Amino acid sequence: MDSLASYFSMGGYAGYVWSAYAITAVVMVALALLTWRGLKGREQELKELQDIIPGRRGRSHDGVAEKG
Amino acid sequence: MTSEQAFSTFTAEGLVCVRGERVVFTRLDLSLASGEAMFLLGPNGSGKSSLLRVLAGLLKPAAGRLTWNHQALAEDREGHAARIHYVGHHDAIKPVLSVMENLRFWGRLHDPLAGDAAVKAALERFGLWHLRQVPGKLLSAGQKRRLNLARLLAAPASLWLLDEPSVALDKASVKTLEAVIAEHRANGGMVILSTHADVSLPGATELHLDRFTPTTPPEFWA
Amino acid sequence: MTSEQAFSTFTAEGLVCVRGERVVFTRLDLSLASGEAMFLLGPNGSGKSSLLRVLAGLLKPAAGRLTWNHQALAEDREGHAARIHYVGHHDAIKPVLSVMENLRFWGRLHDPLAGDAAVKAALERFGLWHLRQVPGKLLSAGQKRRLNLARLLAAPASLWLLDEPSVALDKASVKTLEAVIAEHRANGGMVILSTHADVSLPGATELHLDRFTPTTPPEFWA
Amino acid sequence: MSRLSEIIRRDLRLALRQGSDSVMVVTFFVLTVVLFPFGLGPETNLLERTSAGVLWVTALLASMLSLDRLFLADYEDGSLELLALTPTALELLVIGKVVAHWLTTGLPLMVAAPVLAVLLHMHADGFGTLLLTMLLGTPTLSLIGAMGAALVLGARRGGVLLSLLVLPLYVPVLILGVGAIDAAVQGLPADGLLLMLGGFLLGALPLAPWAAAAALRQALE
Amino acid sequence: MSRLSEIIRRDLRLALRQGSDSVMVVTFFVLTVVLFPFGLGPETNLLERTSAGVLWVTALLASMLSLDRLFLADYEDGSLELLALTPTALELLVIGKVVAHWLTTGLPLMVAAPVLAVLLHMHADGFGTLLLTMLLGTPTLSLIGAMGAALVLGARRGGVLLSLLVLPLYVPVLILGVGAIDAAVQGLPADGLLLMLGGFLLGALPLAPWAAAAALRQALE
Amino acid sequence: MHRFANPARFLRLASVIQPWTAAVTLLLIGAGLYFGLLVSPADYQQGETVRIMYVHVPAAWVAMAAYSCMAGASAVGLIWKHPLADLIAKSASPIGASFTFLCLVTGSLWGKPMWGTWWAWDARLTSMLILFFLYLGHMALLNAFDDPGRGMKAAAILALAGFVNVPVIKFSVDWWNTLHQPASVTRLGMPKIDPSMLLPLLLMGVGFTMFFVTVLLLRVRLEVLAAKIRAIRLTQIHGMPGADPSGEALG
Ligand code: HEM
Ligand SMILES: Nc1ncnc2c1ncn2[C@@H]1O[C@H](COP(=O)(O)OP(=O)(O)OP(=O)(O)O)[C@@H](O)[C@H]1O
Ligand SMILES: Nc1ncnc2c1ncn2[C@@H]1O[C@H](COP(=O)(O)OP(=O)(O)OP(=O)(O)O)[C@@H](O)[C@H]1O
Ligand SMILES: [Mg+2]
Ligand SMILES: [Mg+2]
Repeated sequence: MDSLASYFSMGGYAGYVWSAYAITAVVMVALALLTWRGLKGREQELKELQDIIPGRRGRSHDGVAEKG
Repeated sequence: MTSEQAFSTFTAEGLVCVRGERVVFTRLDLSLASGEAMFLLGPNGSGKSSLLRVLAGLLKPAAGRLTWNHQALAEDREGHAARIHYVGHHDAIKPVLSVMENLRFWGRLHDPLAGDAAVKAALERFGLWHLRQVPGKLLSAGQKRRLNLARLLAAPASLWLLDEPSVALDKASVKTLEAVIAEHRANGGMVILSTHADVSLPGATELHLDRFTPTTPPEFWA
Repeated sequence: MTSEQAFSTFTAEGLVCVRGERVVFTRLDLSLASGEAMFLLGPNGSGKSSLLRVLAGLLKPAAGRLTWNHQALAEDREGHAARIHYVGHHDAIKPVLSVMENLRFWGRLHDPLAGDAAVKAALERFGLWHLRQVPGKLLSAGQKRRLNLARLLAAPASLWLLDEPSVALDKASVKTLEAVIAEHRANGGMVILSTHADVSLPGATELHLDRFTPTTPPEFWA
Repeated sequence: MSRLSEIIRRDLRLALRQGSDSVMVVTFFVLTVVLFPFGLGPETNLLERTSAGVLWVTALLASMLSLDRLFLADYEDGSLELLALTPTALELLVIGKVVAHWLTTGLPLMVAAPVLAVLLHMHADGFGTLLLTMLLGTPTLSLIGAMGAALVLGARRGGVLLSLLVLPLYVPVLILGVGAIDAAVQGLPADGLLLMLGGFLLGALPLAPWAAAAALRQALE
Repeated sequence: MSRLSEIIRRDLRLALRQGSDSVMVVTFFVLTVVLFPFGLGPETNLLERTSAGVLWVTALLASMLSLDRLFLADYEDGSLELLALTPTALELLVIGKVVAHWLTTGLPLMVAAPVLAVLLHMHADGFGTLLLTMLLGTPTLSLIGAMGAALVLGARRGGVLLSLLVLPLYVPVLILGVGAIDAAVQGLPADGLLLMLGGFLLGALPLAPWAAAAALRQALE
Repeated sequence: MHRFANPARFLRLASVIQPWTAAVTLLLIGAGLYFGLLVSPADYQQGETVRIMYVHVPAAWVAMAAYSCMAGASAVGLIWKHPLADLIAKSASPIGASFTFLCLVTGSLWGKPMWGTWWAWDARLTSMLILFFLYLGHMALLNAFDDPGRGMKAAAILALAGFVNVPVIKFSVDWWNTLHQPASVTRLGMPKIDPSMLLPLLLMGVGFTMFFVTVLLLRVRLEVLAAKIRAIRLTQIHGMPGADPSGEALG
């Protein structure tokens, strides 16, 4: 127990060490999550768009390619 | 000042122009030889100005190529610039410089060796000589346009690209412009000109931009 | 939106205009009544734009007076402003505002009670409705001019002062403009219009500005 | 009145969309104040003693820098002549533009000032007075500035002329503002100085729009 | 080459005739530095210790403020497209405009700096170094600034964006400049810092015109 | 006209390799944390604070690697006009900015106990701060134009011009003697660092890089989809009679 506490105290530098790790974790997780959610949002949007326009589903790829 | 020029040709093949992620015209071909002139026609927004900018090398076409005497222009931007004069919608006149200073600057920049004689002749031709000391900001709309057109004569160039040059000009000045273009062509120059007004260039071909608009409506935002 | 208007007259007597220490025109008289139209003609620099600015109240004449229904306008600048629409060489279009926002602002400013219906009708009339979301900077030259002209319909005014309104317009738009002016006149409006191009206004009188130029040369800096 | 609000709304919209100079001005204010510790070194004592001065000098400059475009953009694209041709007193339009200018420069400066004051280690007693001086002083800056901007429209050497015209008129605001804050920090009464600042504002309120409108009419001739 | 000199002469003439922003900038510089004693109070000690910082921060801001119009005026009136269509490398034209910009901002700042240093009671040992840092630093500011100004042409919120792009790149110049002067005043060697300033200039010399020209070509599309 | 040349192939490829990169990322970072926090000893000089190194240094590496990737993609986009390259450059900058931020913050957190100050105007620190602002400027420039293509090109030029900063960051500690640690891992010849510290450092380094790759792939997919959506909106507005121009796509 004592050793665990001394481990977490990081030789008196707990504030520095743990906050460095915490900030890193928060930023990386947030980055991954936001990107993932953005991707899902776009996929949803694209599906809705293609559903509105019947017959475009097949064409949308070349539609993009020819557009320039 | 334009001297006799060797016979040359200018062609564009399969030009495609995209502006603001929108295709303005597609698969446009044109070709012009020494002494020839071409009108660009079409309703507002059909891409006349855009085509002139492509031909001047200001705007990169999304596809297609330009050639001069059968040599591709793609990379030789400066060589092409030496051959052309471009007159756009803006007059590029500095309000605090005098008429003479304005014109002399553009003349020298185009051709550092050009003397003041050409500048003087150009001003006289467009009826601006007596205004030479007047600062740009005191000019009327037509006078500004004439000053912009005087650049054509202040330094020689083979190909003139004119975007609605007759705008704001009175009838006499339109006549002058027509005469100047005729002389240029007689000396072996080429002219491509967009207009909504009646400018008479004997034997000029016509290019209707609206024919190259992709999909149906003539304006893209439709 | 222009409703039937009471019969009115607009006159100018003995106008003298001085610009940049030079007399542009002297002793100029004109008069106009409801339903009438007038062309201002003359070579570049003869003072058409200057006269229109005088008539709009932007430029104080060095001498002479303006009257509306025989009442002098000298001091009633705001009352006069409510009666007129002025279309100058500049398009007054903010590049970052959309077409709709641009026009709506000018409509509301001229007539705070005017609803969006008038703005919409004006845009439709000039073929800009489908462009209403587009920011001003992406418009072509003719589209900008049409937006500027749409102000005429976005809020009513009796007297239209138009400085070369057909510049940059394609032929179809010039026709629209002519029709709009004809309707305005039929409703009892007046139009004064400077131009170098051919605009057809049946029964319009002509005023040749070069006739009022003092001393000999048509341009003053001689 | 509704015309006034139209103008204010348009100018605000323009400022937001194109991040006109007025938005830049706040950035400028913040960046300058942030740069100062770099330039002066981070000594608390030095920063504290210079804080009121740095804040007010920077606010002054920030406000001045946004001026030369206040009417210029409208003048160059033809909007100004149309504004002059609306059926309202030009003075009202000037007031509209001044209000918009203050909302996009003065107000954000006021909001940013306390934060920056913390950064400069200003003494806590000065904060209230800092805000008060800003509230009374920044509208005066906008008003005087509008007059200057209108006067130099169309004049040669607009920019230089503008600062020469405007800065001397700004100096009293600067001195009163800094004086009031310093007094407050030292525990002295600042009411007199604040009253004078208010008086300045009241004086500028009718005078500046009138002068600016007259100058604009000249510029349009 | 003669084209280069044509451009420089035209830009100088324009600056002189219309008192473009660049001339205003020097006024701004002088006035700001003059305002500081008002803001800080006339205590010699305080002024002396802040002098290098105040001078360099102000020079930086002065240089930055003149930037957003560097290409803008030419862009808006159509001159820029004609410049791009002259039979010369656009890079050369950019260099011409940078030289003109430096002559109308950097050079006057250099001339004004010693005078203002006296006003701020700078220690006499710092004067030589002050001039040297200005000589090495201000051209870098003009070069980096031209790159930023070209990049934001036609952008929304150009002004704010410009300061966001340019100020961080200015910071090393500021730090090195102030550092060198402070070192000189304290009798320490400043060569290393001056060398770094020079290195910065040498780096910016080829890079900035290239980037600016590329950006201008994009802007004209 | 190879704009959006074969986005379909890219999308397929990306969705195939993505699960693998994600798994490898988790594995490496997990192992790195285990060795870094539990196994490796404290430094005899720096004590426990040396553990900050296992996030600080990988973050710095990824920050610089992301910038190099962005600059490379920008060059390809400018010269060969390859559309995917533009999108890669666009996707890299938010990730790079995040890691630069992490490097700055963890560096400060390390600097306070070690140097007694959060910040100093040392060459490496300054150049790293500039890298952060370059990322911010890149992102701001990308979105500052009405025409997305314009923003892409302007940002590409900035990315290329700013690339000089990367070698400055890397070698600043060698060129000037500064507060900051000189290179001990990434130098020519053998690393002069104890293997018990080197192992977690390398694990975390590769792990962070794989994380970068994973997120980059996700973002590029996102951008491809966004471009598709824009294209469909545009055709909707001007290609299909009767479609109501909602105007959203015109932004
Ligand atoms: C905000 C402050 C700091 C910044 C911006 C910063 C930046 C960097 C960068 C960019 C690197 C990567 C260099 C490379 O790969 O060659 C790095 C590595 C490193 N940093 Fe920092 N650092 C900071 C503070 C610190 C502190 C306070 C320490 C320790 C006392 C430290 C120790 C290290 C070490 C040991 C390396 C690894 C060097 C190597 O093996 O190559 N840093 N830092
Ligand atoms: N702002 C000004 N200050 C001083 N003089 C001016 C100003 N604007 C124009 N002028 C001069 O006044 C005269 C008349 O100009 P005005 O613009 O009225 O001519 P215009 O008939 O409209 O010509 P255009 O057909 O070219 O438009 C010209 O000689 C011009 O040089
Ligand atoms: N800078 C720009 N960015 C994006 N789109 C543009 C830009 N300028 C013009 N456009 C669009 O490109 C199309 C063609 O414009 P262009 O100016 O070439 O037309 P034009 O034929 O010259 O018309 P006009 O007769 O009105 O001058 C128009 O639909 C316009 O809205
Ligand atoms: Mg056009
Ligand atoms: Mg006119």
